[in-house]
Amino acid sequence: MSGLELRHVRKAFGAHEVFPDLSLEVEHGEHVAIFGPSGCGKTLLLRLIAGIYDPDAGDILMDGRSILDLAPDRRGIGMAFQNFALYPHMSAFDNIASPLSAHGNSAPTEHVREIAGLLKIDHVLSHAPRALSNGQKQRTALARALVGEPKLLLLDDPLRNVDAKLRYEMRLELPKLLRGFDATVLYVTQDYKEAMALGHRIAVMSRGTIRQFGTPEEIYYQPADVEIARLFGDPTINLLQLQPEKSERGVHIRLSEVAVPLPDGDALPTGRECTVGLRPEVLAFVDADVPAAIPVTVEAETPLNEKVVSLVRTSCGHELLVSRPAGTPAPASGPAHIGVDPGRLLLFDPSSGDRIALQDAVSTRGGSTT
Amino acid sequence: MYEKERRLIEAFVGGRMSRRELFAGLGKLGVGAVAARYLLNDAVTSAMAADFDWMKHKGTHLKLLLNKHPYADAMIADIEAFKKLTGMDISYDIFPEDVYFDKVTAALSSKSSQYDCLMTGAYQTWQYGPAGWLVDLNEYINSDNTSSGWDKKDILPNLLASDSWSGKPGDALGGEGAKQWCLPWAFEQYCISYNKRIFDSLKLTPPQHMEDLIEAAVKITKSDNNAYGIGVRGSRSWATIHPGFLSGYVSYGASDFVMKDGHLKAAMNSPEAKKFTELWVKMIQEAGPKNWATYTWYQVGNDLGAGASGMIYDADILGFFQNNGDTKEKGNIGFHDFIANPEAKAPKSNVWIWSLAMSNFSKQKDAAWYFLQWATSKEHDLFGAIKGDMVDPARQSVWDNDDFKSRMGKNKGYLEQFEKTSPGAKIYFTPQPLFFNVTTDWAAALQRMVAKQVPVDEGLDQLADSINKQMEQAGL
Amino acid sequence: MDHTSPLETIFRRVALGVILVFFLFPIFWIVLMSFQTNEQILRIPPRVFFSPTLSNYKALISGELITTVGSLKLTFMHNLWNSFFLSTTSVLVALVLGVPAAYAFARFKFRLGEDIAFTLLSIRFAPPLLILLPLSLLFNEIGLSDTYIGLIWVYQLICLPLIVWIVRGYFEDISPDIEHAYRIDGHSWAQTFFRIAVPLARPGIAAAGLLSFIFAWNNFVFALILGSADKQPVTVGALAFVTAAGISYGQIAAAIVLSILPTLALALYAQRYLVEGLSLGAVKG
Amino acid sequence: MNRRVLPYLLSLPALIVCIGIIVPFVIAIYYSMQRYNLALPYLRGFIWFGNYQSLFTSSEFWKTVTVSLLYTVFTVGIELFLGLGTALLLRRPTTFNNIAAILLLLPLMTAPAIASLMWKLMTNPGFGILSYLISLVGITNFKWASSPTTALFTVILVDIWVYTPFIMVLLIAGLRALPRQPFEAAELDGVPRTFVFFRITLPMLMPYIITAVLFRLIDSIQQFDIIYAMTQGGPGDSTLVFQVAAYLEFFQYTNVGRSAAILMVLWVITYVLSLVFVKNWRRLRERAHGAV
Repeated sequence: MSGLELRHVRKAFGAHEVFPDLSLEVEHGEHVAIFGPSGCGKTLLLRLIAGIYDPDAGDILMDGRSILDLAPDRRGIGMAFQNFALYPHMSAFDNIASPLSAHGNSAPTEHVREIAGLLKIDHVLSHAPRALSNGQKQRTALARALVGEPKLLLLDDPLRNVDAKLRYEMRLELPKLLRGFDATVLYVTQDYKEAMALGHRIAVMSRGTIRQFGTPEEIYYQPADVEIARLFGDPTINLLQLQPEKSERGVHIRLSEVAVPLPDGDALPTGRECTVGLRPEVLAFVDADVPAAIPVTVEAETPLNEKVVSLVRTSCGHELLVSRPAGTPAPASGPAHIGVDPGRLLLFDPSSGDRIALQDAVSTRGGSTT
Repeated sequence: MYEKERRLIEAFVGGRMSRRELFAGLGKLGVGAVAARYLLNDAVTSAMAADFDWMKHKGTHLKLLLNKHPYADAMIADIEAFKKLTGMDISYDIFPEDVYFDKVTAALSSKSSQYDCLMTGAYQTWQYGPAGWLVDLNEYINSDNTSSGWDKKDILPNLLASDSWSGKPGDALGGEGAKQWCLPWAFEQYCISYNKRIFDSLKLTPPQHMEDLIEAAVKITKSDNNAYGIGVRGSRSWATIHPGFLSGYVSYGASDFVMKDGHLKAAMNSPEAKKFTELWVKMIQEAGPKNWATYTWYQVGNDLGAGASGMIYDADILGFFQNNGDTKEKGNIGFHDFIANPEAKAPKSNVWIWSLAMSNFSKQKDAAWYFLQWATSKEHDLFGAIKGDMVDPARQSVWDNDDFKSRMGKNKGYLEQFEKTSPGAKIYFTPQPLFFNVTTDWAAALQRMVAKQVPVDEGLDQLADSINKQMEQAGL
Repeated sequence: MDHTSPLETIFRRVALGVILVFFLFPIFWIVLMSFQTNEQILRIPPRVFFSPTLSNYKALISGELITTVGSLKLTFMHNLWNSFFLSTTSVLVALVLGVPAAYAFARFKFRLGEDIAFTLLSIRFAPPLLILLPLSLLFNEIGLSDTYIGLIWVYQLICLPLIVWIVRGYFEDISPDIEHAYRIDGHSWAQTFFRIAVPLARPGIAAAGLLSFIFAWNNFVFALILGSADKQPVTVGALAFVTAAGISYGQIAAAIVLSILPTLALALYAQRYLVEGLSLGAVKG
Repeated sequence: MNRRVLPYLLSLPALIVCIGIIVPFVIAIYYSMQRYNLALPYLRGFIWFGNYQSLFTSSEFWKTVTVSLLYTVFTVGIELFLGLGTALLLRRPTTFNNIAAILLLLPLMTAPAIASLMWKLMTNPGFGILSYLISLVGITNFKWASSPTTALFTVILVDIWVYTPFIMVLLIAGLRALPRQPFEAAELDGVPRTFVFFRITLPMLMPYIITAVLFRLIDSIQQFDIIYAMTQGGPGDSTLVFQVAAYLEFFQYTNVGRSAAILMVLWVITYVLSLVFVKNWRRLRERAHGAV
């Protein structure tokens, strides 16, 4: 039985329709990251689930039962808000204890201390929210969401308003912490790394619809469309407008006049342009004598911690980013050659942006990760 | 009670003996002052009860609507006597003078049966009467329900007439078919109250007429007495018109309205009216209070009492209170009658009469009439005049009373001015329901003239026009 | 905010000084007058130095005014009590009715909501004179004339719009997420309203409550027209010192001072809620 | 509780209480269409808009409209300026400022009906302290409420004295309730203070300003206590505002119909002014919060 299910949810504010028809099914105990640009309706989705808003149509179910007729306080949900939403007139302790006291737990002290210990805020429990640092506020908000051991935990971009260092720490810490709770988790974020790190599955939202719902690997290697491909990955994917050509050996594209063969696909578009996606790590510097080596000119090079990114230009003028692990040798400038792994090449329909499935791309390469 | 004492007290109650004589007589008989007073009250009550069934409405509860005023205070001080005489219970609501008539209008216009009797002035009855809020007291005066001791003829006839009107605009007060809307209780008339200290220092005598008055007032203003010459009211209200102003106005032979073809026409722009108004405006401009346009009775009074003005042309009782209260000029105030027009022979004074009326919404009118009888009786008027501050009582018998005379005699010239003014003291306004519209506009016009926004001549023409228009609109 | 130049500091202090003098000098003068006899007050020119007397206060508090004529009864303390009772109960009723309504207008967009809010405001500008005559007729009919209940009802004209509109603004300034969080924690709507919304809007409720108390206190026309003498507030009572025998400025001054005291006490008490405004500044979304 | 029903449940009690007051209001509208002078009962009759027609054709009435509007514009304008200035001076919650704010409420606590008696005394040319003080600087013939040229000024002065604290207290509360982040950011960025005031403080404070001004506007155009006690509408008709005119019509002239008509005109003016303000208030609120 699924932990949470949204069935054909529709929600509009006046003439503005945020969700035309939204469905989502989350397994019990699963951690799902809701990822999407700001304004796509992620937060509203959580609020519909929490009962802050009612959908105009459709149904929301938890453990197979509709929760629409339950008031927010009866849904058994924990939620952490992006702006923390701490009660300014109560101490951190009372903030955290709020869900416990609401359910008539008369001696919440131990429980609060325990969770505060887990989140390393046990020393500031007596402080008022305004006396807490942003990180402490965020942990307090998280503690408050967790303390009632809810069946469903909604985290609305909880790391958005904290500084980079803390965000990095929490990104490592949070999955471990959540594993200790037997809750279905919906985690809203705008940061693809957070989504990849925290979600068993990722739901990618865009303009009120879920564009793709899958494991982080699926999202990365088989993005549903060009937009998702662009959102995941750093540096971003290289996108080229090319016209696949057909020859007796199959279909190929040309980079610097060198033919790069494409795997067989269902209806490979020939004779018209399409968008070719090449992740920087799919490209690699090779010696000139390697077959199908593509001659390029190295324009610039940027070291990025564990990897180095080079900007190269093909002879027909396309600019490409090439990434390699730091410490591997490569020409810093001037002429060079790169090679492409055709199996990891992505092809998108230029008008709809949808990915054009290439034959066996995943089955042949599946399992390999970054 | 012993025969001798009884006879003494009866003589007093019958008005044949003064209070002082009575007490002296009782003292000779070995009756102490306190006991004498007790005996007296008892005797007065029983004397009143002698020929009339005062107890007829025993147990009834009456409620009065009263204005915070020394006259009302005097009545309240005597209210136990009424309770004892009639066996009725009585309670009262007192409201400050500033808002009193608002309360009356509100209470009566909502047809509230809360109040049985109320204090009023004659002008107000010109609205209340036609509105159907008051009872015509003639029905009661001439009935069996009136004690023979309630001597109608003893009430100053001018006042009794001033409180009665037929309800037809322009009909003479107290004339044919007049209804007695209320009964005079105590009143005030208008004379010159002056500061003897200032007058002596400038070797002035009380002024004889308007021009004389202006001359004296200017002299005082220019002297180094830190005082201006003449205090009169000036606020934008009927209160500015009815005291000194109207008294002088009528002395010059002017009137507020004339009857033309069965309609009332404003006469504020008649030659006599213009002549007097010119003088009045000049008087204020040259020797009046600087803040004249905000002045009402209490500022006029204050200034006299504090020595800030040399004299006032206003109510005699206003001067009296300043002469007898906690004021700087206590005892320094003198009184003099005033004939504004040098060609006139006797003073004329408009009057303000505090009167008592019966609400038409009262549910116990017969009992209420008992109260009115008692409150306007000789006995109560005398009590108020001697023991309280009911200083201008409405009954001749009180003015003839020696105790009262000796009390008032301590105020220089008070009794003399009363005697001279009283015969010509009555309401000089033409009764009509737009009285307050007319007098308020009149006051506003005076304010404009004094501020030199408009010449007197023109201002009065405008005023008459505007009033004629209003009368027409109201269908009068 | 702290980087003020010395010149500006001087300017600020002078400006504040002028303002304080303008607003407080008349009060100071009234307080002085309340310790003077009428004769002392009415001097030319006015003087600051005098031998103070407590007679005005004695007369007001004991309810007896000793004059040359005799002793007069004053009902001032009863008027003071009426003012206190009418203002307090009216404000409490207005809070009970107005705060939930203000919350509804702030939090919910509902059909006719703005119209209802504006209707509540519009009763504030129905001129009292306009409705007093029909109202007194109506009150006679339904037995509410000359009752405290009737007066408290009419006083809602003054208090209710003020409370609804001021408190509404404060509710709107509270981040709705704080309330949502509390609901999700498992609290009912009512618990959220009383434990989150109301405490957070407290500065606004205190300000609105205080102001409507003052306006109710300063009113006189309602009680004057609709109540008998024993229900009159201090505003009517103080006019009793204006009589045909003159005006007692000293007693009026003392009456003003006495009538200010309860309101001042309330303001001092409410002050700690008023300043909460800043400390909760971070709440605003 | 149902989200749809709840707001009605919350606001209806307040509305019901008010409806009890609206009934007499409707009766009053009916009165305004009658020839209805209590003292002339036999002339009573329904005359449609006769009272209004007579008002609109009378120059005195237009003078009343002008004086009322002048009074309103000057009192509210000056009070807003002074109230905002004072609120800015007392913005920081120091003990001194808090005490000063409470003391500055004192004028509001003195009932205008009585305080005006004191103002009359204080402006008396003989005993008045204010007249005395200005005479020290050489102004000896100032007539305050007694001269047509200065009467309006004087009543406006008293109104300012009484009601500026109302605006002040609402704006102090408003200023202290503003979020601090924008100011901190501006300070860090070294934005000039005048810029901060006009571009941050004032816009954020606007909803509070509108509320305060709205209530002052309603009260000011309906002012009665101060003016009646000080001048009764005089000298001449230089301070004859709506409420004083209507009061005289009702209580002195017992002309219920005309009084009701004057007040209805006042009501309509107030209604329109308030509507404009409330519309703006909503707009500014929404701008300050970002529409949902």
